[in-house]
Amino acid sequence: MDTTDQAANGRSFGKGLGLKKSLMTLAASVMLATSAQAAVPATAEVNTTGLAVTDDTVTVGILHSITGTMAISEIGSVQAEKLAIDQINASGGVLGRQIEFVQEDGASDWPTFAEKSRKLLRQDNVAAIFGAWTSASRKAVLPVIEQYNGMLYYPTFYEGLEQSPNVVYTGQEATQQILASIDWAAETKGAKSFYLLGSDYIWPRTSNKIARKHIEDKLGLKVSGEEYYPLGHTQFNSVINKIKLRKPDVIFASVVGGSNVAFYKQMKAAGIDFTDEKPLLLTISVTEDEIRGIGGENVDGIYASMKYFQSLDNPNNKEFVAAFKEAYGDDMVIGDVTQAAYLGPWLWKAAVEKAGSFDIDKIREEFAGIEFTKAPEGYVRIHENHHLWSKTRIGQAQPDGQYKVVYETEELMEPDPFPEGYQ
Amino acid sequence: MSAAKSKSGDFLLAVEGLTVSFDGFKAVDDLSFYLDPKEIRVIIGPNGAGKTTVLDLICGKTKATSGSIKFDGKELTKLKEHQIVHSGVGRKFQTPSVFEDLTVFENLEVSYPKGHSVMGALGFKRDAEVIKAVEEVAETIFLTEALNEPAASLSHGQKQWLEIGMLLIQKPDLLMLDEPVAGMSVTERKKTAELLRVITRDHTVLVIEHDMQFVGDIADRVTVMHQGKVLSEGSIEHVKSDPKVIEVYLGH
Amino acid sequence: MFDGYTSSELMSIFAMQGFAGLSLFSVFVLMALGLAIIFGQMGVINMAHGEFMILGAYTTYLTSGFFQSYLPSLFGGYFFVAMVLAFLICAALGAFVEWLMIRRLYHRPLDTLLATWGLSLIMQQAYRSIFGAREVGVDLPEWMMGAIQVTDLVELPINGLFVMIIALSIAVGVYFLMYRSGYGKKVRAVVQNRPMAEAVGINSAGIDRATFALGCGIAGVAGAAFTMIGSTGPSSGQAYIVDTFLVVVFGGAQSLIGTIVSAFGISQAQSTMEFFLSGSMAKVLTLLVVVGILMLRPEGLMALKVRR
Amino acid sequence: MKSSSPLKWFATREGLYYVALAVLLVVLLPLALDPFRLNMVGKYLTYAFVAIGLVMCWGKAGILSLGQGVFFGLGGYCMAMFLKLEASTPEATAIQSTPGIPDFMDWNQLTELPWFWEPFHSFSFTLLAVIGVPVLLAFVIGFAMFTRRVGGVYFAIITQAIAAILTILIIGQQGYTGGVNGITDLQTLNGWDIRTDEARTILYFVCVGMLFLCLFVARLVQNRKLGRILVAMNAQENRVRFSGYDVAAFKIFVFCLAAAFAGVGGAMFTLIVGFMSPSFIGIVASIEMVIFCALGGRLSILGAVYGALLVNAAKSGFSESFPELWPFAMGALFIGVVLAFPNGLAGLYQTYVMPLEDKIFKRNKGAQLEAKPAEKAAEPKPTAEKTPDYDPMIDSYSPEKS
Repeated sequence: MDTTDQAANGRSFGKGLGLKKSLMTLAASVMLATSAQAAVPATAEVNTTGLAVTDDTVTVGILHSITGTMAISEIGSVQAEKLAIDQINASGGVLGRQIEFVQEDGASDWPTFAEKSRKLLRQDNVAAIFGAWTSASRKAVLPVIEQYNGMLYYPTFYEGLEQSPNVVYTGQEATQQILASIDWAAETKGAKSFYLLGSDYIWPRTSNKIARKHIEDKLGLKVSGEEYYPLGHTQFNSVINKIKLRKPDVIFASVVGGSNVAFYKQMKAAGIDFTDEKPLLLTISVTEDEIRGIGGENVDGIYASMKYFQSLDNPNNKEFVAAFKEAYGDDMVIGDVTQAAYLGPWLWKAAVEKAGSFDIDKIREEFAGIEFTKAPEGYVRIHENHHLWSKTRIGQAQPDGQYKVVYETEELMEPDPFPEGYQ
Repeated sequence: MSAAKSKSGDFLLAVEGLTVSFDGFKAVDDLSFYLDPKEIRVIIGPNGAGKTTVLDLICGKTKATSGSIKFDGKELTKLKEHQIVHSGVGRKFQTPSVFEDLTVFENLEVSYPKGHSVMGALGFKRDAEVIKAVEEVAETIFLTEALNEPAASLSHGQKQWLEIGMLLIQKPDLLMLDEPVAGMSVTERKKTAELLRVITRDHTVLVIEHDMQFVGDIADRVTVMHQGKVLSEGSIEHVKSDPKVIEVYLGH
Repeated sequence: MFDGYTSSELMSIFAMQGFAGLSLFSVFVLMALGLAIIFGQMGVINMAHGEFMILGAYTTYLTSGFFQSYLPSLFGGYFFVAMVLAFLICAALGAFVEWLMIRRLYHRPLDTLLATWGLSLIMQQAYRSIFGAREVGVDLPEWMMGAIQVTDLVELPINGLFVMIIALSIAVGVYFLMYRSGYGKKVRAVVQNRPMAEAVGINSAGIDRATFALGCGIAGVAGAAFTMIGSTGPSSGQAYIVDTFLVVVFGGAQSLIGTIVSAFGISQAQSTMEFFLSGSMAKVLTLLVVVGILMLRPEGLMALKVRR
Repeated sequence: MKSSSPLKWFATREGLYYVALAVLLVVLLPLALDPFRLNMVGKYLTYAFVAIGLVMCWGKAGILSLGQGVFFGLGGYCMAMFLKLEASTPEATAIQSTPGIPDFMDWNQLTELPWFWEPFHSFSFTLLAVIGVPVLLAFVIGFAMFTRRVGGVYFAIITQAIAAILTILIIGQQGYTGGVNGITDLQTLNGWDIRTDEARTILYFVCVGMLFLCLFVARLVQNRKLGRILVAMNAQENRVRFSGYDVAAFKIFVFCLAAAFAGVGGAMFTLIVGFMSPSFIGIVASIEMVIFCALGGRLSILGAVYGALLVNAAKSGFSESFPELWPFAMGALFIGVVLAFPNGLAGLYQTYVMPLEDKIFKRNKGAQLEAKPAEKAAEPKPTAEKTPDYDPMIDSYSPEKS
């Protein structure tokens, strides 16, 4: 479908959303009342597997780290998921049932994630789990989710190499994020050589592996260096020198966490002004969230490749941002993952209503082709492999900490968690 | 016991050219002296003369910078502390160092020369032989009654004796005592002197002591140290009358 | 890896690499000095050292905020105010901590280590509650940004130079304090013979408190300096733990010179290896080498041989 | 005396403490808790293994290791490698470009199993490695350090550095180790599915069994002369040395013993939790293990078990109800246990509960009275653990006399 279409959809949805909360809830209650007599299918039909579904409620689980080192990153996702749930409830709920949620704290500790996911599935019998953030936490809950046949909606852009029948990946997998951005750098910026730099764990390593294959094999260009630093590393002078020595056209960065701050500050200090793009810095790890910690002036001019930026100029997004700030305050910034987390509940709702049942197996049948036309990022559709078709955008960081979108792919990028020729 | 040294008829302990320096300061400087079997040798000298350091060097607590320590033919400077102990050198510290929270019995038992390897200590059983040895020593050091007391509850003097006992039970050929009667009451001193005489029936003893009267009581020969060197050596009378000694130590 | 570069390019690269090593060195010195003083004086490792540094960093953050909103005209100079404040605040807290726990734990260095670890947990969570879990961005005055162009290739980061100057001046200051001042005499007296020092009328408790406070204060200044090159977050302090402790232990207790030397050795080793290997491996190798050397020479580089 | 008449021993005061713990772990908890909670208790217990080791190593011999997580992790990884190999059958991993090797290796373009993984096809080898690998590393470290008289803070810092090194290594070498995600998705042990509730319950009891095995080993060591030497070494290292003991050897031994316990704990952890990752090895994890021991009472092996249980229970309790308070509580715990009650729970128990018990015990165990003066407040549960040393009725000494 083309963009005008999207916009139209966006607007029509938008009306309901744009209204004041009170009105919305009023509207909702009315809808409920009516639907209660009429269209609400009996619980016995929609729930044959003993999930926590009553005649007027359905319970889902939210599983993120509220404490520990990851809390800072995951809090945004929690807020987005709760917002989505509120809005769904306000617009009549799912199959006429209001969504209630049980929230558990993964405490940035992977066994805790596993335990809590088991609790959610065994004790609370939740109909869906929205959660997990790091790959490690996802890997920890995965066996549990599969064992008890739950369904996890996972928001983070990640390394791919996974395709579980019990997970829906609402973030981008590596190829979606990387291929387009490298093509863009090569075509519009005429980049010939790339320097790959990342924190030392699976996501950057896998991403850079894909990047390298694409740069060398597909584009026939040069990778002039590949570097990894331990998580939390704060001294980057040496690598900065190497970069100055090798003079790459593009620094392809996937540094995360506290290292980010040190890295960009030291780059800037070393006299590298990103705005004049010699070299051009292209990151896949710095969302608006991270910029807060790094400081806008330090990343002024870098490019990021994501599927979503807060500054996206479309009606869906305007309404989403407005609602988010109304709910959580004006100083909120919304990053790629936060938006992806927001998609989770909506996609689940769509799937449930298409399947006419909360049963995991029935929903799974229907996933392929489920679409969400009022996604803040524009439009997404679920692929057979449980990842999302989505566009990839390039944004340039502004001093105010926002990204200015400078490029977006024509077509939706096909998700390809096991990319042929990239492994 | 004494079978060992009878073969090497001469000295039990031969210290030659012994030197140790801490950051240039020579605590012991080219020191040489010799001990005959069964001899009681007392080392006297002003504080800082290096007396204690000599004992430290012999028992391996401090490693010598140069020089040699031959103990009945065996070179000690290369050995580890516990090996030196096993070769028959026992050393008592200036301040009593006993295991306060063990009983007197256990203090002696721990020092009993058996089960000193890790596995030995794990397998160690308290058999009649051990008990006999412990009781004998306890007898000698006047602590038979206190056997089941924790060492902490002993008087200062008793602790000194206990530590001596812990050496005795190892049946060493050479005992080294650092100021054994320091801080003892008069009666305790007498008893200690008597204890030492008993001991020397079948041990060689090297004592550091200040109390000249006590020295007179026990010493066969006396070595006077000053600034890490031997100032004078010989019978108690000889050193007492040595002007150098009077000069630096005894005073006029 | 050097094919295709003119010798002049290589020269300048090595120049800059040397500079990188030096700035890492100055970072280590800043991190380790405070700890070394405390360790030398009391034989205890202050596990909360990193958190004291971050306290200094937050102080800087607040100060910059204050200047921006109230004294924008003077913003260029706020950093010096911040450093002074950082020192005072951290020193004050340090003195309080010493009074609260440390002084009860002399002769129990291992317990001090655990207690200060507990303290570090509390401080971290306090930061989280007060400043939020996210790292805060500290704005720097313009003049600290950018680099000095030496040749067309050789550029020296200003903030790097600045950190170096701070490190240098603190090191010199500490040296004079410890070896040229009455206070220093007393400190060393207490270190060498506590009872005797007390006997001649030195208030050893006071000396301890002052020393601990001094160490923490220096940590604070270090933290302030690091806002220019590092991140400021509740758990950022943790990142420094291992490096700092190793520098101090490697240098040998009671030897500030040793600390400096070991900081130099470790930093040079690390930055050189980082240049030829990947970052992670360089880190691992550096740590391994240090630990290895420590196993062969446990007393550290500069420890005195004394009668034990 | 334990061996001579075990039944008699169970009637002693010390015996009763062990029986009480057994009843708690084997009867009460399983009855009280659902499989989910019981599994969590099982996880806590795996930390108790480490705590027991620390009691021997730190409490008794005065060697504080801030790197116990290393040994815990090594044990755990050994077990995880075995389970992972079993899970990665060619059929199960058919989609991979190289079927038959663990998935994460495939993602990192490994085309064959690394040599050091090969032996972990064998279960018996794995069991050996679970203890052998940690002990070997402990021996190397211990030998290098203790023969050179490294101790105290130096030793603590170096062990901590080693924990840091190992973490960075494991995360960096993800092709061989699974990286930061660790080794996940472990399913069966010799064909037996370890993810079912039944399996988890069984594993819990296995864990309890192993725990008591370690408890008795530790108890044996501490009650033999070896144990006395360790304590003596802590207080009077020189005296021990000049009583003819090779102090270094004893330190190495106890350090290796602690490592062995930790290794077993790690292996049980992998089995119970179902995966292993670097986050249980690092500095923070390692130092937290010390608090388990400190809270229980650094001299009491039984206390260690309670310490590990309580701290972890509190941790998950807090993180469920008011997360932000937990770090404060934990910090306060560290400080309190050092400043206020250095002998931990065991110490408190000994000062407050013990006297009450004495009244009960007076009648039937006169021997205890004789032993009383020998006890000092410094010793937790002296009757429970020290009596054999002091009680003439028990050692073969006084009988000889009479």
